[in-house]
Amino acid sequence: MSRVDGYGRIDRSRTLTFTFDGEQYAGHPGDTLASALLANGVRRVGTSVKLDRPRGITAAWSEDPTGLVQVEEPFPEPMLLATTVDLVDGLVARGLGGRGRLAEVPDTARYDRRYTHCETLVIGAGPAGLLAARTAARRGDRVVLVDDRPAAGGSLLGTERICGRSAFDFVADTVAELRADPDVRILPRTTAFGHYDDGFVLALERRTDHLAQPPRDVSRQRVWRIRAGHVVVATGAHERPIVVEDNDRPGIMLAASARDLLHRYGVLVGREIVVFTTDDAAYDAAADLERAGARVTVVDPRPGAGGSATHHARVVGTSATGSEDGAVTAVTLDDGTVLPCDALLLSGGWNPTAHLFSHVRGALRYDAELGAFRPGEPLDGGTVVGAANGTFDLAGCLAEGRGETPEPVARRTHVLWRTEGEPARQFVDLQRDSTVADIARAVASGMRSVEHVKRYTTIGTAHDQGKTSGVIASGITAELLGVPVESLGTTTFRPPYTPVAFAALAGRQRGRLYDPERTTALHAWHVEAGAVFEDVGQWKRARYYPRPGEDMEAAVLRECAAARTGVGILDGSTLGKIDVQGPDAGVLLDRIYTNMMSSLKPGRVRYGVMCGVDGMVIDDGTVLRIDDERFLVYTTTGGAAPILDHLEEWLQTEWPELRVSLTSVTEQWATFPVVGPRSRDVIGAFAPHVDVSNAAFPFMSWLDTEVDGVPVRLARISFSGELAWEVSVDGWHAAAVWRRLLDLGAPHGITPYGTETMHVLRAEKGYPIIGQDTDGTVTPQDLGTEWAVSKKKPDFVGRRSFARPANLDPLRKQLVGLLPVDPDLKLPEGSQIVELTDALPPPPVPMLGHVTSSYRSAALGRTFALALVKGGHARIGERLTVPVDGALVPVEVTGSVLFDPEGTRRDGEPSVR
Amino acid sequence: MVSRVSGDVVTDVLRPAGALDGWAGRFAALPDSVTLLAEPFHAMVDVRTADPAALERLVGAPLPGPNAWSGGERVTAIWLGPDEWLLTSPFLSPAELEGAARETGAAALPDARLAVVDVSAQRTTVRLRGAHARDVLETGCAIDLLPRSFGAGSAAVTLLGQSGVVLLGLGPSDYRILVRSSFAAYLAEWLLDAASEWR
Amino acid sequence: MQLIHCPWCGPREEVEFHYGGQAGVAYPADPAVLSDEEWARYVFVRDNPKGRFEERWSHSAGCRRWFTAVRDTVTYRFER
Amino acid sequence: MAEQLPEHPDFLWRTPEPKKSYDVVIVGGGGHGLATAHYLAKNHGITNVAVVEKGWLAGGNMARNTTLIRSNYLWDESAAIYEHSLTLWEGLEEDLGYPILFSQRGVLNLAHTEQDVRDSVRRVEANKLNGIDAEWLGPDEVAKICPIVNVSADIRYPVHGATYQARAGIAKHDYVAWGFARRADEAGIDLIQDCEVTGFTTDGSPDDGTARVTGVRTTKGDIACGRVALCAAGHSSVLLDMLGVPAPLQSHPLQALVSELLEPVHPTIVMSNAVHVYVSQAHKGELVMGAGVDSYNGYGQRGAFHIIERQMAAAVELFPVFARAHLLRSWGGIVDVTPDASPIVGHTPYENVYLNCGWGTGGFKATPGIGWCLADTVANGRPHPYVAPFALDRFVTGALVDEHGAAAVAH
Repeated sequence: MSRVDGYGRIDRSRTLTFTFDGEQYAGHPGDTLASALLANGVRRVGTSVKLDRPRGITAAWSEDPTGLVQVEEPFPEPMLLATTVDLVDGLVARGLGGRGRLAEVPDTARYDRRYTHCETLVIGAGPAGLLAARTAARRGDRVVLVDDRPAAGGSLLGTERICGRSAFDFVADTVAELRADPDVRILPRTTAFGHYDDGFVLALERRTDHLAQPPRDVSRQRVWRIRAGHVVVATGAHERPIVVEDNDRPGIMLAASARDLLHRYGVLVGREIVVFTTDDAAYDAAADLERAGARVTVVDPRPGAGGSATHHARVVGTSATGSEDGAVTAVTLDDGTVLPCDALLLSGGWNPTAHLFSHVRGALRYDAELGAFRPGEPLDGGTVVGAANGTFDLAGCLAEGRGETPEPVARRTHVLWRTEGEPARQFVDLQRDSTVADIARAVASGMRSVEHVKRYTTIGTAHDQGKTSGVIASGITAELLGVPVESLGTTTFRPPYTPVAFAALAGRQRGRLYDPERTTALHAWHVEAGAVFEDVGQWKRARYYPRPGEDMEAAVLRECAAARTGVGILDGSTLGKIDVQGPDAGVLLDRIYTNMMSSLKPGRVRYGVMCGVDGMVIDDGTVLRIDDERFLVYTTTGGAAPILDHLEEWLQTEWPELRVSLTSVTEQWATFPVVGPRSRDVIGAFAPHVDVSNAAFPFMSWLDTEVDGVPVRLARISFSGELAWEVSVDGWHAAAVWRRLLDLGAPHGITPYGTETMHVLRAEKGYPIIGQDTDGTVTPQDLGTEWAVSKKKPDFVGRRSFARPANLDPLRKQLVGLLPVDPDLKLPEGSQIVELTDALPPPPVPMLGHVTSSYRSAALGRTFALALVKGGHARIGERLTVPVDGALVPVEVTGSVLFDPEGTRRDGEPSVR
Repeated sequence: MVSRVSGDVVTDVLRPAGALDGWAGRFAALPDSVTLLAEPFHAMVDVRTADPAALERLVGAPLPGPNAWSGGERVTAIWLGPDEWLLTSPFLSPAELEGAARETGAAALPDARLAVVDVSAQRTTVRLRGAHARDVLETGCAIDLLPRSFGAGSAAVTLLGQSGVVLLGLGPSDYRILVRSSFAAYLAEWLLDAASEWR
Repeated sequence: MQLIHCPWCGPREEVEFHYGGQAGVAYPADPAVLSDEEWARYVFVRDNPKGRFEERWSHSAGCRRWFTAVRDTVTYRFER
Repeated sequence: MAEQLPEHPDFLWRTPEPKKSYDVVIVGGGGHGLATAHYLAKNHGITNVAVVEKGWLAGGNMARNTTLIRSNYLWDESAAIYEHSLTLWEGLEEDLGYPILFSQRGVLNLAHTEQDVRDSVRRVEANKLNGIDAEWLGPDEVAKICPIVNVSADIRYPVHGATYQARAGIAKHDYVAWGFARRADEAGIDLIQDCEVTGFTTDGSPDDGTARVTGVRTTKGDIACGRVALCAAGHSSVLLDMLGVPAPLQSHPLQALVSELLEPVHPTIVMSNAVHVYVSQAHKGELVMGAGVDSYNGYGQRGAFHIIERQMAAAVELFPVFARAHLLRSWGGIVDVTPDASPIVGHTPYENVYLNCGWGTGGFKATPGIGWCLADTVANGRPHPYVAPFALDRFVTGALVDEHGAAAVAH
């Protein structure tokens, strides 16, 4: 055991049991997996990815490049750092040799997100951050203070003194003051992982993993989306190792990390320690470790550094002779001295943790004195303070935290990237097994850019993203190329700062909440009626209503037959509806629709087609003229939002002089087509005071009435060719009116039908569905709706495009009907069409078009299809071939209107006309 | 209540139904710190005018500017856009509110252009109250909802979860949410899920 | 993730906005007299500068109003 | 231990200073530019060529893409060039003498709605008639190929089926670029890095058809040239603006991301349009995902994080086992998008300047194919038949190759 009494902030009164690599160990609340392993004398954590060399713990927190573990219990999670895994009772983990393992069972933990706003966000609760937060809070700002470790303090480890007090007292007092302020939010265990424009910072809060019994309804992790007026980056610095031969053994770690492990967890990383440093800070570590009972030898090549006990030499190698776990047992100095040891601590200076500065395009500048890249320009909307800014002395950090400019302090870092040795055993990126030799090969192969070297060697692409190796790679590359480091630069830091679980980013956007389900006012009725639903955009639409024993085909044939011979009813409420109001409403619609809308009389309905400027059909639907200055525009279900946007865009940006306003009323109105020869009976019973005769209520007219005091709109519109009314009512009364229509229709056998039957009925009549029979490359002429293209209007959106050469091509694809020669064969929708043949030529086979819609028709007593076919209008009567599952199916091209082409059914049976 | 008989089927009067009628039980199970209440059948009309003064008499207060609502218990006006307001009333019928808006506008400014659209069923209303009401909203609304930024009288047309909403601040820990009726079930599910931490 | 200033509603999250591309491209007075080249240029060709760009945005999840803003396409920063 | 990648060769390319003059200057040292250089040398014996690159070779979209290779495009014109490219991919490792790790593991394009199914069948049938391997699979067959896809019927957008192209695959992008670069360098072609084009010297006039470029102005001095091929992807508009050539291009950020290294879980490539997912597992084990295109124009090589979040939600929805995979790194490229989502290749108003741009999110898979065809076009002074349909003038005639509605998800 290497736990020392009197140190650490763990709770030694309680013991936790955990399993690592199959062995059971004990630890304490407050431990990380790494500290508990080290306390148990476990130094080898895993093996390296390429060379299978033993690897241990190199650092005390998230910059560790080596201590990768797979957690198996309480829930499998791949590739975590032992240094950041909170120890809990029953934890099961194992060391990793390169790849993590995903759970095979679903993760039932909750994840969520939370928005918050503040004037000042402080990232990092070390000395600089704490003072920055306190300063802002005293100023009256709303403050958010995030820190990735469980407790505030950062680099302060208790042996420092601030204003005559111990650092711990200072931290406790400052946190207490902040906690007492209702405008301050302190988020421990929260890692700011991304910094974006306009003071936007994303931070991951780990909420429950450290708890013995996580509450069920509390999210495991939460992504904070913090919008701050001012962002203070106080993220400290990462200590930089020095590359020496065989520097990857367990027992070799950063000096300050060893000190951190001692003070936070009471873990002494060795009894016989060598510290190899070119920076003064390591002496603090050496002194603390010595005080805790270790024998420490400092090796420092800087002339005049250290005391009399300091070896003025360089470590050039390590050995592990006699070590069972591959951990270091001795180091060799360049003067030939061999120092036995059980830990080697490295300290080559410090790299400011400037990631969050860099995320927002802050330019980093190489500081040759520090041997590091530091923020090189002011940050718009933020500041970088303390070690993150390259200010490493405590007084300086406190001053910058207060917003003051610190006194400059002479620093005596000697920049040393590596010592002499075998380059192939000098590890730069320990996780990738990338060495100085790899960099040398990259440079020799012609690489001149640090990005190329990174890609050639894979340095900096591992789990730690090069937190400790990046600048060394730049330094060594520069040395090998003989150029200054500043001319080479460093690779870009990109979010996330540390890895974030996919589920945490998904948050609550999972399962039922993945995407909104839009439902109509009748949804509960549809569910009760046993409807099978289909997804149409975000809408859930009833597709058909199977009766017991029916499959879709049987149900649809029955529903179609009802609409053609009796009466059917559809929930058409998802159709988009736009109220168009104002003196220039007709002018606007004339410019948008291909046909004339301003000539429509109040009380009447007109079908219209809309095109984009490229002349391609984007939507169609009916338009009701309400009065001189008001129209109601129906769009397709999918078109509701985009068509309103389209109209607004033209109106606001192109024709602001038009006095028109547009309002969506899609959910205001529920709309039910009542369809079939018996529909007149149903509507007559529903609105007995309305004359529903053809003379009084002709096709393509509408009127408003009331039924039992409820305003109702009736319109003679037919998407089926049958006598039909659309009943529209406000959404409040939708369900009641629907039930009333069903009750009144019962004697006539009224049959609710779904979207599938609607599609069959309209296809029998050759009415296209925009988005199914069109694909953005189809003009009104191609659809055979040139009758809806005005010749009189001087212009409308898309008109000019009709005259482009490609639009005049007689071989354009046009909408036609197809009748399979075998009347029982239903062509799969999407099938391609070729010239009539009984054997396909070798590919590429010229294609003539494709099947857009295909159904079995009760009314026709056979199958049929709609298709887009090259020069299709001229091919009517021809036979073509459709390859289906290896067979060649002959089909006949027909006009697109297959049922009742004369339109005799529109007004109902002659006897009642 | 029986209004008529057709065949042998008894038909109720045409009773209105709210978009969240089926949710009362689940709402009721929430603790006092997060209460949800569906408030169906508020009449709403969308008004477009360049002369908002025309409607002052109806609302009983000047029409609000951006990100605000105003008015009294009878009629509330919510700013939706530079020339657009949503008038709501829990007491007037849709027809009454629409008629009142037209008449008031026409009487005050006979020449002013006024577009009035009944949108009573376009949106439905949910009331969210309690000590954790803001916490619930902050799990999915990017607006600064801290009371000093968004208090009583504040309004925002914005996103909550993945749904567009009109959010009204009524007082500390008291909000009204107007949502498109077709998104109401989604939003209800979303709010209940968000509230689970405080259940 | 930007905070975009709607001239009416003030600063709002980027997700509330719909991008409309280059601003100030007027619909031709009489498309019928344009050559195919000229028409194609109107329909399809927009500036794509690296740097300052005058463009249209709609506050689609808010007040639904279109507005023109100037933004730098490299820094993404809006001019105010 | 994770799968190890092959070592790179000990020598890749020289670092030459530009000569005064070249027969051909290729602007843009990305995948397309380097492939064009390779095929100019290999197929046409043209080696007095410079590739000028403003940054480091293949440091743009080539370094930032998600490496999917497939040819299952709807329209004949697209199918022809992408299939030509796929065929070249199948022999590329040998041609380049470089282990490009081309792994033909198949691609599933999922269908989640009835319309997705129609579009999928349409594309599969078109592919078959164009001689491209393609099949339509039901949900059970999808689960057989990729067992971790959630094909349960009660999810928000259930999987109704998928198209499958077995020959589709992934390759290691840096290796591909460096393989082309090494071959071009071997042939004597100068690859000039840190050399930004700042302008062109021209004579004649576009109005009478006599315009030509005589040289390229760069940050490393003026370079005279016989012909110019523009292969600048997201920066094409910047170059075309220097020449005064209007083109329907808009540059947008496109983001991608990777997870940590994971044991093999995902044997194929899965793409979905409705639930926006595009994911494969790379050789070493990381999940590689393409996220969406940001809506606004941008040259910043970074996008908004909500796009990534949406992508993560979609990924976890379709692949529940991904819940605790970790996002390790995200990045952005600049894609040049055209109105019909198809590239623009061929002549410009300058008779010796050839354009290759507008590949949007699909450029990587086209790398050998377009290199081949552009080299042929430059060498012979007329469009290769595979690129002829992608001429700039299609926007005038209206003969677009509209892959929007049909191509399913991008990439």
